Amino acid sequence: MREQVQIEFPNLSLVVPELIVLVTAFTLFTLHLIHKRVNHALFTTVSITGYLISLLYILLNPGLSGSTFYGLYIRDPVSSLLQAVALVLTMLLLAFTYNYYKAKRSLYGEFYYILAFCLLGGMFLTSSYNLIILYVALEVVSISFYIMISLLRGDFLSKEGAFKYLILGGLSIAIASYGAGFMYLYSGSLDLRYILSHIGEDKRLLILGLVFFLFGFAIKIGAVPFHFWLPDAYQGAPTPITGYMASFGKIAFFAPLLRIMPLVQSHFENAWVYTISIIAALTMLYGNLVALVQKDVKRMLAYSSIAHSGYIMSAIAVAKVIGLKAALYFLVAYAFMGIGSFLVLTVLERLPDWQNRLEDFSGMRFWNPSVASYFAVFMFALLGVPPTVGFVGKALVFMSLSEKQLWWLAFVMILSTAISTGYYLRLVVLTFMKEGTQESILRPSLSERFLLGLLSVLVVLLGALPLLIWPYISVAAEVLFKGW
Amino acid sequence: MDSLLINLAVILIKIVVILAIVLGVGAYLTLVERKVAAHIQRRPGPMVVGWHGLLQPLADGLKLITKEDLFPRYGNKFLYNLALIMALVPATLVFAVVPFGPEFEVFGIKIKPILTDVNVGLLLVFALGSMAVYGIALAGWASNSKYALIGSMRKAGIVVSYEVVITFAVLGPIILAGSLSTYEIVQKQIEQKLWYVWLQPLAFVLYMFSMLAETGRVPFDVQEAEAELVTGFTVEYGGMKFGLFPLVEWYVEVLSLSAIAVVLFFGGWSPINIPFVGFVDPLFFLGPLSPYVWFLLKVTLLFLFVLWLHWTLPRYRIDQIAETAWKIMLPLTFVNLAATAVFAPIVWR
Amino acid sequence: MEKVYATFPYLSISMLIPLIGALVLLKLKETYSKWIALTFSALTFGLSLIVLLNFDFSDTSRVQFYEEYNILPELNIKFSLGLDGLSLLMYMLTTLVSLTAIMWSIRDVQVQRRLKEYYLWFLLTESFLVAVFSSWDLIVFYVFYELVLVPMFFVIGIWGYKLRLYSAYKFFIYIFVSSLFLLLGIVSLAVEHKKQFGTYSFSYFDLMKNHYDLYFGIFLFLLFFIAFAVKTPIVPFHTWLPDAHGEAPTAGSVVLAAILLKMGTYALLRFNVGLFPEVTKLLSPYLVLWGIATTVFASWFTISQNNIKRFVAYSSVSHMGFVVTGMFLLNLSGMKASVTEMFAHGLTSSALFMMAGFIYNRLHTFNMEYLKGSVKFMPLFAVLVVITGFSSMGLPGGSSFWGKFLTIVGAREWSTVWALLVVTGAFFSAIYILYMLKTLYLDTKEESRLIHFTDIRGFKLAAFLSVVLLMPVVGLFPSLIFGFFDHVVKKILLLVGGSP
Amino acid sequence: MKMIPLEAYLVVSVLLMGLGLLGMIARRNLVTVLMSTELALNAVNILFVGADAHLKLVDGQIFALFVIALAAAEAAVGLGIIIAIFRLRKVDSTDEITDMRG
Amino acid sequence: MEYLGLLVFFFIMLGLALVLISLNYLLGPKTPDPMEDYPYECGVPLYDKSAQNTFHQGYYLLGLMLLLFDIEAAFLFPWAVVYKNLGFLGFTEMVIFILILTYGLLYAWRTGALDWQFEEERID
Repeated sequence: MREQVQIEFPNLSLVVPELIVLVTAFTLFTLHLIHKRVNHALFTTVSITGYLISLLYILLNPGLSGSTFYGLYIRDPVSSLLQAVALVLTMLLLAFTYNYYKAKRSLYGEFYYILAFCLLGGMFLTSSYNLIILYVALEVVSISFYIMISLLRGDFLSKEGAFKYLILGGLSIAIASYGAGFMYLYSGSLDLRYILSHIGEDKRLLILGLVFFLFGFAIKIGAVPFHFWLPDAYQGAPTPITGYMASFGKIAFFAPLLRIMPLVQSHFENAWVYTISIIAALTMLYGNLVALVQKDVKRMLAYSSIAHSGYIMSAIAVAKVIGLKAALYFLVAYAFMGIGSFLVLTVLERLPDWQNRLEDFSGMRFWNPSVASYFAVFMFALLGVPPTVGFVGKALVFMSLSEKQLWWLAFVMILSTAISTGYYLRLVVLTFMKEGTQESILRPSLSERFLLGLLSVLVVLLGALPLLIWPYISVAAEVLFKGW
Repeated sequence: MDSLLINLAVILIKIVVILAIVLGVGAYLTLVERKVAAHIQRRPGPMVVGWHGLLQPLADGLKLITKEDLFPRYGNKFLYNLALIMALVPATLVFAVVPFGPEFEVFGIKIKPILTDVNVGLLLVFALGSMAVYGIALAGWASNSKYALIGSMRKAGIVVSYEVVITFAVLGPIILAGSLSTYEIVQKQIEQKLWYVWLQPLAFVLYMFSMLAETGRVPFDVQEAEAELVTGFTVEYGGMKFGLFPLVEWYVEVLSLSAIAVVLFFGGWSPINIPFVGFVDPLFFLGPLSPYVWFLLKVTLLFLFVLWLHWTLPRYRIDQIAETAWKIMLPLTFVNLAATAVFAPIVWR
Repeated sequence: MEKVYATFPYLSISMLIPLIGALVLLKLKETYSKWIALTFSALTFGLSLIVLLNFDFSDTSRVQFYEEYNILPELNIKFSLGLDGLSLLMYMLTTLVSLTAIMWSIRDVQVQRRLKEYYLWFLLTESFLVAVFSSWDLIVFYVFYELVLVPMFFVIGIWGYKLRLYSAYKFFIYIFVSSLFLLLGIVSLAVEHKKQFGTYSFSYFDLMKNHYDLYFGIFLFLLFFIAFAVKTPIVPFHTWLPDAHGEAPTAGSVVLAAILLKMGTYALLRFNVGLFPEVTKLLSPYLVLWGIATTVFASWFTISQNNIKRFVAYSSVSHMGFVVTGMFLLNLSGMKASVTEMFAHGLTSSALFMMAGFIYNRLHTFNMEYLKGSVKFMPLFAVLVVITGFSSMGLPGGSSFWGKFLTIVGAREWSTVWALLVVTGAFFSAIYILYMLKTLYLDTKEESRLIHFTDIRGFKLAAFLSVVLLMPVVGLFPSLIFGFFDHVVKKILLLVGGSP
Repeated sequence: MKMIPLEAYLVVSVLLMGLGLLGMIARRNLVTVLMSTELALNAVNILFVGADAHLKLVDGQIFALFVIALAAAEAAVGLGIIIAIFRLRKVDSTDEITDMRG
Repeated sequence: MEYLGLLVFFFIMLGLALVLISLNYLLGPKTPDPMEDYPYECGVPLYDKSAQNTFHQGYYLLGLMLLLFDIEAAFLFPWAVVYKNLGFLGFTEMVIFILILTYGLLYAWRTGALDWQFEEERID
């Protein structure tokens, strides 16, 4: 039996960002309970204020690191970085949701605090090695997603997508926690660091557990061949939520994988490299190939999100520091590109006869030049044209693959990028080179235009001057790899 | 091997005792109820069969047994019968964790007058209690009658609501005792020289309300509601099957929940309590039997209290019942819980 | 290699001027855009002349005007610009041809709408191209190498002719995909540098110190080669070129042919030969043969075209064959020939595309059947075309002469058979130019339809003259051109171990 | 006192997991599919509790407690979605909710 | 071993229940009548073949509430048992927990899930 643990007071200064988000969530909740009619401006303001304070706390305390709650909770540069990005994404999202939901006649006050809880779950997912915390955080994020997907009044697709996600998400969580069970059975501990550093002779149970665990996460991040839910869920979800799932969801679900990667390399390096790289190869090829034949742009971008999971996974397959850096950078990069492209769709969907079909985009340059150019920037970024973030991400992935001499994977990546050229360019061509008309005039609000512009500038700027973000990523990866 | 056999023997004896109490006494409680009801309404009640109708339950039983076995068309036969089992078995099993008295020694074998003294006794009670919902819901669903379905759904709704209340209500005594074992809770009360009802009057009241609701006693007997729903979910049951439902609901469950209430709030087998000072036992002359008598006495009193309510009060409306549970009782349980957490250290000292 | 740091950031400024021009363009009215573009590209050209005058020709192999800005210290990525003789030549060509292209566009019928965007893309192209030719950091080179695609993609796709969308796709996909191999190669070099020296580096000077195993070297060489072979293009990879050049608006074709193709050959010389000398030496015979094959095949393809623009486009391919052949001969004459041919082709191809565009402006067709004798009635234009044609053909005194002649000389140093093969290539290329000139002058058809054409004049004439006048200069005073890159080429040859 | 061997827990757990997965794949009724996920989560619980019995620890039971709670939350959301699906269109089979394909 | 008694008891009760169920079949008369198994409908001819469609969806909500609150209670039970040893921190944590529960309850209250007469619009 374990000896009695002495009760200690947790070092709360490490969890202040989470606490602020939590308080924000409850403030929103309280407001919703008090007010009979939901005041969306107030809700948005409160949420953004909370997130902003939380973000500022992270930014102003860059050296914050340590562990608290008996080692259940870790704050290190990785968690700070990913949390900051997650907070930025959430704030961005909030600027777009009101108009969208208003147009869809689905204004729910619940949305705001479910979003906050989702964010909270994601923040915890980025900062723990403990299986229980990971499990709970995973469930919190997933359940919030299920709800947010289905929050579209009278829309069957959204319910269908939510249900499919629910089933596959439930499956993935069950499988991941089943793996956690085997790992626990093997080692008697729920801490991944302990589990993966005390490895005995007979590793079968551990391998079984690890495989199940990763299998679960593979479903969550939509890796082929476990991706079935993803396109449906993405297509069915309200478009801003789709963007949020693509960007924030990726960060949240990839974070544990990033944490595991340095731990497995001492004992399972070969197995890790082979399995992950094969899955990565399949993922990017499949995602891009299927995206190529899509007629629905939202679905196409969903498949492109699958493909990007593949790129990130091929960086993770390289169990080295540079791979970790590449994966982190790509995660952040995709977060911005992904949410940007979906937010453009969000704005466009306010048009009355808009159905996200390819032909709807033709001639967008004429009826909405600014949105069209932002869209083009995002497309080029997703494609990986320099000097956008997408390019730097791909270059870093190439670099890590080259370091590990995984040439075949690099070639698969080139091939799949080649395939992806087809559909990203098609959108650019439609927007800029085809003539097309749109009877109803699109009037994005000033803040929407400004933020989309800002986002596209950011996408270019972070790629052109990676120094703006690189130090954080570099430190994060090194800390994660070497331990502190 | 020997010990196993002895164990089994002891277990069997205990089971027989429990069954005797539950089913035998349970059957006779019908008569008690009818008599009490009659006297409350100032009439004699059954007087024909036997002295003051003393054989009436036997006659009733014979009548029920010899009815034809009917089954409504388009129903689901398996679920129809399963419902009965789901109602009867868990309700009776609750008695397995009821401690009737202190530990004693016969022929060198230490025996606790409790069938299974496990450290999660109370959880078991609530687990088994929740099963009752299945019986009710299935009964209504399987018999393919609108009245039955509506009745069973109402009843299930109420049970569901009060299940939550009762769960939260018992947390107070648990905090004070620091245990989930029924036997230990009683012992703690004796050690602390305190019936928890003194510190937990609110919890006790809530518990009693929930008990009435769960057992379908007045004022919460909407599922029966003879006037609107005939007899609710039992409408398509006949013969002994029909007899079993009230037996389970009105007698077995009331008895078992009363017993648990006694365990939680009235110190089980302990005599009358003066808070923090000690116990006064007017029945000292019974010697070692006195705890059992005390226990049975308390249970009986509670049972009679329920009967008294049943035949005195009018019936609430279904929405009133359900909303009371969620809007008044549940918040009160929270309050009680918090309050208990605050003053619990006084009890532990 | 030595680096001479700049006293004044000429190169960044000449990169920035077009960018500023682009910004100004965005803010002003559409009607002004052509003049703004013209002004800023003229400014750039002026600045490039100043650079030329300040360049120290005593040792052109030194990298002069060198500037360096750290982008990512951890990976040693530096935004480093600088010019040696070779880059200077390309830089001059860039500024010149960009100016030409913009001058030409001012009166082009194909460019009548969305002028703002049009000139924006051209100014951006100019800026990026300056960076491509002057950057000494491989990743920065790559960034701009690929970035040039975007404006050209839009130019082809929006202002092109009938098949413009198809061509734009094809252009982008071919070059983008092939350059991904280049990216892989570049980062592999950096990783290799880390393995050998302990730090990542993308700097050309650092990477020159790397040593590779033979097979790994060949692998890396091929990664680079694929990208540049598609860009150059060498024959099996050339299929994007006729479409892109054929469907682009005239100015687009001019920039594409005159400068973008040079990016490929310039990079081949600088990176493939410069960074992998051993591998180059090993593979050079095959590459020479490949180059000759490119010339021959491309010449055949050329003759079989009846669209004059595609005709000119294919002729570019055959010229690039000469460039590749000369480069991989790995001797002084070959190298000189190669670089001279690059410059010369920059001049002649832009002139030829302008010719095609001019004829289209008059006749609204590219079909050579309908162009028979069309030049007859425009005397000034005819003269210019003849000069261009003969220059391109390699007639002595024409700009391409030294390229072709020295290639043959260089090939003779290897063996007579090769020299004969090169001569065959030159022969074929002469044939198609002659065929073209014959069609335009000597054939006659429906003359009455052609009589009232006005001759070339104004901005178009200026544009035409700006390149045509340089052709005889190159042809008659080759040492002017050789002076740019003599030392560079010798240095490279020293690396390779060929005969200087 | 004889302990229940670890293998027994494992067998039950694997069986439950298998049934859960099978249910998710093979069954068509929405509620059944949802219940199958719960079954799979219960397999996890049994595994953890078995591991605890084997290792003489309690951490696994804590995990099991969280699994129970969150499985309930998931089931609640799932039921809500199923009801919403049913209200929008009277379907109760996974075969009928295939508006999105490709 | 403690559960042995429960197990034996369970089987005995199961047997007893089966016996009680089959008593009528064994002892009762068998006089078949075409209308004897006709569902009770106050004498009116049957309108629906199946009565199970009358099931009100609102009951789901109650089920969900039970599920959630009872499950939360599962966290409270262990806490209550060891509360003695937890001290002030344990108290604070549980107050927060109960606060959150209260929020849940208030939310359900606010959205009308606690009202017996469910409005159609509430549940989507």
